[in-house]
Amino acid sequence: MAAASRPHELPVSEGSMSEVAVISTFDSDEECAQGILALHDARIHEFRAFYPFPSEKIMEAVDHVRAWGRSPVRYWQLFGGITGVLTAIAITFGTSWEWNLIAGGRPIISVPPYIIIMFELLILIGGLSGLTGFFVHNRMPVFDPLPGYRSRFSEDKFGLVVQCDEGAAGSVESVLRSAGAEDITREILEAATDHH
Amino acid sequence: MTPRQPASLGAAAVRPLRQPMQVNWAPLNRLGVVLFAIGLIGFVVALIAGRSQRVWEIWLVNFLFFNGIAQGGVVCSAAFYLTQARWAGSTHYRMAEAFSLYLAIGFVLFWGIFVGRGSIFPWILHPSLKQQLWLNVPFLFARDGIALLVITVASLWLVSLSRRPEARAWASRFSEIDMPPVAIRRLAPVVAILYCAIYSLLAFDLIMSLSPKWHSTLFGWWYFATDFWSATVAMGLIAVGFRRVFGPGTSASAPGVLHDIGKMIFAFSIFWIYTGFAQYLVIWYGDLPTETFFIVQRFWHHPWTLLSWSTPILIWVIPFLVLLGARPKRTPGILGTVSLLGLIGVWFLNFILVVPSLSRDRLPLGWIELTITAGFLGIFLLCAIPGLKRVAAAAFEPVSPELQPRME
Amino acid sequence: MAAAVETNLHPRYIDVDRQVQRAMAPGGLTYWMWVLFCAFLTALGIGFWTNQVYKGLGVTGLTEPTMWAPYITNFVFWVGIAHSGTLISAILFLFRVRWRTAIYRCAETMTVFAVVTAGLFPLIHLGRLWFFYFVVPYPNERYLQPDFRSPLVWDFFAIGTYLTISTVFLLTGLIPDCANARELATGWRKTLYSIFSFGWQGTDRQWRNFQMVYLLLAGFATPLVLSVHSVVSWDFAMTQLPGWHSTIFAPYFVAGAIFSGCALVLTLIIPIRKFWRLKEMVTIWHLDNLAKIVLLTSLIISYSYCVESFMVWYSQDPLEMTTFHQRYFGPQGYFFWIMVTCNCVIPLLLFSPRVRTNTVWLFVISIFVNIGMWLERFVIIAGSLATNTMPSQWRFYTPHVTEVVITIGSFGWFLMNFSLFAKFMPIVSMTEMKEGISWLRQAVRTSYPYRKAA
Amino acid sequence: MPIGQGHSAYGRYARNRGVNLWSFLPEGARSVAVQARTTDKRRMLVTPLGNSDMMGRSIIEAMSLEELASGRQPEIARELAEEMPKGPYEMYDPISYPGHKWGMTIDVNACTGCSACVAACYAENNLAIVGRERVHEGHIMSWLRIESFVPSPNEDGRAPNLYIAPILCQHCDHAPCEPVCPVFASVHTREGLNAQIYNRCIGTRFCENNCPYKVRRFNWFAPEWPEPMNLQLNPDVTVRGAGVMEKCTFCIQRITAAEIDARTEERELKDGEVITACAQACPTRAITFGDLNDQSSAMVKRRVDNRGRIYTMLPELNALPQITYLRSLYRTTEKS
Repeated sequence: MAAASRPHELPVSEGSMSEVAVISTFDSDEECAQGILALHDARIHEFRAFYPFPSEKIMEAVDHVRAWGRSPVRYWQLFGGITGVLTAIAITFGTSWEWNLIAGGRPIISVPPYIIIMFELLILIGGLSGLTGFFVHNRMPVFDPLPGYRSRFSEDKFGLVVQCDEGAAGSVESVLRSAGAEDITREILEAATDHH
Repeated sequence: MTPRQPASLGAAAVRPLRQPMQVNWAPLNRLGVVLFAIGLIGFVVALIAGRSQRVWEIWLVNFLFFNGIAQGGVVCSAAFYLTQARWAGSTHYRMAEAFSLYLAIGFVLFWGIFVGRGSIFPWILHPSLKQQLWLNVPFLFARDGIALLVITVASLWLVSLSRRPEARAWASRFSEIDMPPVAIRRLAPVVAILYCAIYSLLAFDLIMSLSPKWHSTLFGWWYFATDFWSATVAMGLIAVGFRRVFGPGTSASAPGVLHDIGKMIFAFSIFWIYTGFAQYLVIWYGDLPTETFFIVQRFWHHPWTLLSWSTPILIWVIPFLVLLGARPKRTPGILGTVSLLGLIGVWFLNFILVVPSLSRDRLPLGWIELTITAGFLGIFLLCAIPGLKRVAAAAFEPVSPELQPRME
Repeated sequence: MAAAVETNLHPRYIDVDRQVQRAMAPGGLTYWMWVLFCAFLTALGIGFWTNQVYKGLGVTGLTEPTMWAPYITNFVFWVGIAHSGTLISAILFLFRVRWRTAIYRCAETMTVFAVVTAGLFPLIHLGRLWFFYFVVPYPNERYLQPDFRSPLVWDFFAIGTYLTISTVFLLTGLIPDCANARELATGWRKTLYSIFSFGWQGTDRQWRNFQMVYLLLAGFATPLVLSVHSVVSWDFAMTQLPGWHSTIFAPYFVAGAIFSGCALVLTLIIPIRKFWRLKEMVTIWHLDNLAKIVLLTSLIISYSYCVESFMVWYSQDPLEMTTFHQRYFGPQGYFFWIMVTCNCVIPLLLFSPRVRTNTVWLFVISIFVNIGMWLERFVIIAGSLATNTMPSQWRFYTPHVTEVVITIGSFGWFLMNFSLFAKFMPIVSMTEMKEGISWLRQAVRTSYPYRKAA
Repeated sequence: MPIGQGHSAYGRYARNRGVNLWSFLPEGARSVAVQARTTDKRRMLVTPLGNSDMMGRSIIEAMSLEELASGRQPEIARELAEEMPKGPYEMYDPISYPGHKWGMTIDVNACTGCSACVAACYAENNLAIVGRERVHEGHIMSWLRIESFVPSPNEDGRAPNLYIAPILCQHCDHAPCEPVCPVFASVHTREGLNAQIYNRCIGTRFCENNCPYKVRRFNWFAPEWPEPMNLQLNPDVTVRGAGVMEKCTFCIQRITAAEIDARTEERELKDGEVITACAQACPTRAITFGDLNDQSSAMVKRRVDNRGRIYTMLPELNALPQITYLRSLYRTTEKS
């Protein structure tokens, strides 16, 4: 097709035609990564990759293509950890002050033992907060499967799904096919779904 | 996709600025000689002035400090072999072994302690009836001398094996199941085990016995962990130094290598504070006078407070806070500063462990201490130059294309 | 073995699924008999516990100075078991060690259920179980707060945190695997895996966040492992009791924990890989590496025994000297020598590569290690308490039937939970195995030529 | 062989308990020849005490009159002093007790081992009586015990025949039992008492593990007082349930009662107004109880007057006991 030779002019997600998902299946992560780079070269950004294991090749390609930076989950964990330490300081120092009980001649505020509580709450609240961040950023639990998901993408196949107008689908398909997709299908989407 | 660079080199495998043969080692050489001369003069003058206690206590401090770095480095290398670490080809082995030549000198310097024993060990002047079976001059120097000799020989042997071509070839291949050469595979665990045993022994004999009443079972472990950490910090300094000389393009100074060394510094600094805190907490809680006095004197009594508190700050607080992120670990200025402060921290630590046991109420830190320390530093630098030359050579060896994180 | 026939040096991803699925196939009669047997032991333990709560702790053999003997020994033992799981899954993950992939799920599962088991023992040993929540810090009308200086409160925080984080870590790792299993399963199992996969589909965004949270959890779990067993050891080291008060306890207990934990991983994984035919996944290379960790930690605890004894002799502290003399040569001294044999001598066999790659040897050694490590805690806890600072109050502990049954019951409880989980959840991580399976096959074939059948 | 024990009266629970050897002796006899033979009857010989060797520890100390006269310390005290570090060693700042601070002085030399204090303590504090089998199990509930140690052979001729002293909770300032309690059940009061709060106790038994003097007692079962023994319980003292740790309180009920009296009468508490049950029962007045902050109290005076003899048990542990013992005395010329 001519579109393949002039990738810069591909119209993506424009016009009022019905949206489709172009679903391509790859046999290996290598090919899938190539597909992602090919899509990037074709200035197609509205894609989603599915893969059954955390393949470094695909991740590198994704990192190269998307300006996502590092996952924001780490900030959740960081602030959770800080919250944990502050909570621990509050409860240990606070209750000691309040109750003011002498035990074994130790100071009322005995810092060395309290460090342990601080550490444990740092880990506990930090870890749970990181998990929360993970769920929030992944919008999990997911009840409606994303368009284009195939069950084999959780088993042994790698998928690249591009959402585009029906008119552009042909050119997308050719890009994917030239990258080595073994199987390409289309799925017509009823309504525009959110792209997160 | 472009061919992948070795992961440890990161994206910055740029052309080196200079080649190793272009490096001029003369200034370092000269610095070493000058420092040594200063130390020698200070040593002689102080002995003539009759300050033998101050001379020998600082001698002990420096012996422990510099031997710790050199020995810790060799053990680092052994640990790399045991874990089959190949993140910088064979370069990180050369960096860890850079100071190994000093071990031979250190063995000689150890006998200085024998010469000055009378002004160091309190149990010579006031023998304890109960402990004299262990704390007596012939037995102590015999066992420590033999132990030091054994570990020095074993370490130098390991280093010579490690510098052989087959070890270098192994290091620049990449397959996790592939084992290092068989001689190294046998010797590396021996060196590691000897290190743990012998450096615990030295910590008990040369530090703990200065306060014969005090004892802490974790002390030996903590002490050899400190020495190991000081070696990682020294590796950090080498990497940063090579970065200044050669730029980021070599396998001794690439950002990825800095990052990995930074991780080691970070991780073992946490281990250091963990073992330190484990002792502090147990002693704090146990409230037994024979244990607490050692800590109370150092942490809560003039004139030791400042020095004592500065050690955990230099060895743990600063490395932990600064090297928490990935970026500072890859920034030579930051990593270098942290490493330098860390080395100073370890020196303070040795000082604070040794000296308050001997002079309880006064802080001896004057010209005697400075000159003798300078002398030791001079010897150490002179011994380091051949090792550093090897690092420079290794840094420019071509890295095998197989050195990739994944074999296909 | 059938597995040897199927050996394929260039496996497809689906081969991994098939093998793990085979392990997850509905259990046969033997399996259910085993689970029932474990359930029976558990029920027995619960019965004796009920009796103890009803009548009072006097039904046990605990006496005046040996206030903590078997229950706290079990507690420390199970917490120790729990440590290797996080070591293998988190620490080795941070070090990018590849042999973790095939065994980390098993180790993590073991961790979670071992912590669950361990957590029971502080409750079992309480005098007034019904007031256990007094240790929990929360605002209450009784005007009570726990004392944060007490090692038992640290325990509460440490064990609570460890249970939470290790469960979270296990479940997080299970998410992509459950998605995988979801697509393979039918019926109620599909529902089960759908729930635990939280709708995971493996998109690039999901994986990116997954990698980050997994890395961070591993980073948090690593110091947590050190802290938890340190805190457990400080239950003892904080006291003034000779034989307990020792600064080396924290790292020494951590090493001991990893030692016994890795040994129990061996004990569990060797039958599993045999009966559920997972030898293609859990290869001899994995066992070899586990055995090396067992050896390393054995050397560390031998070092600790030596330093402890040396320091007692060096300090010439009369109280310590007496306690250690009793520990070695007292009426229950044989426990100590059995312990030394199991923990320090027998593991030395692992220096031989032949032993390390022989599953029978490994299995037997791992059993000895577990016996030794249980005895180690018993020797430290019961022995030191019996030979305390007041000679007039010395009394050695002898077990009564209650503790024995509850101890056996705890093994039943642990094995029952573990066996059920291992049957219904992927016991080998499918997603992570897919990544390196062909590399693994080839590498093991070339490196262990003399053990073809592995 | 202990003599003078056993009951023939005092109701159905006491009657025929134990044997008084005196009853076998002819009137006025000071010694009698006996013949021992086996009866094939088996009976458990039960003692609450374990090892009778003091192992050179500073538990019950004795000194010779010569040492006292010359102002020297006995060997064990000198050894312990030698072991103490020369410099500062206190990890914690001292805590001030501005009001009363209760303490005790026990003169070991005056103690005859008659156990009147033990009996008084049982009666005053509602201690459970557990019986021979459970004493054998190690479940004895006495808060106060008379310890007796046989001198080691190497001290032959230079020490008394037997070391005897009452041992009870030492109410340590640095009480090792207190910080290990997770629920503040073992806690120090502002009057320097090592208090045990039964309602808070959940029975972890950690306190007893860390008690160097092993004076804490655990309720292994719920104590029972069969009718009509329940009527003799002291109404001022709680009866403890199963799973609770208990120990000497320095008769806190008496302290509180005296303090309330003093407050209602708007006056200061006088020395001697509070007296513990054990001190009250002691026929030789070996035990003196009083306020350490009151320099004129009999208890403090007794320490000051006998300052050459004072010691505290196991001082190397730095638990700072508030009970000070006065060493037993012996003559070196006397051969045992």
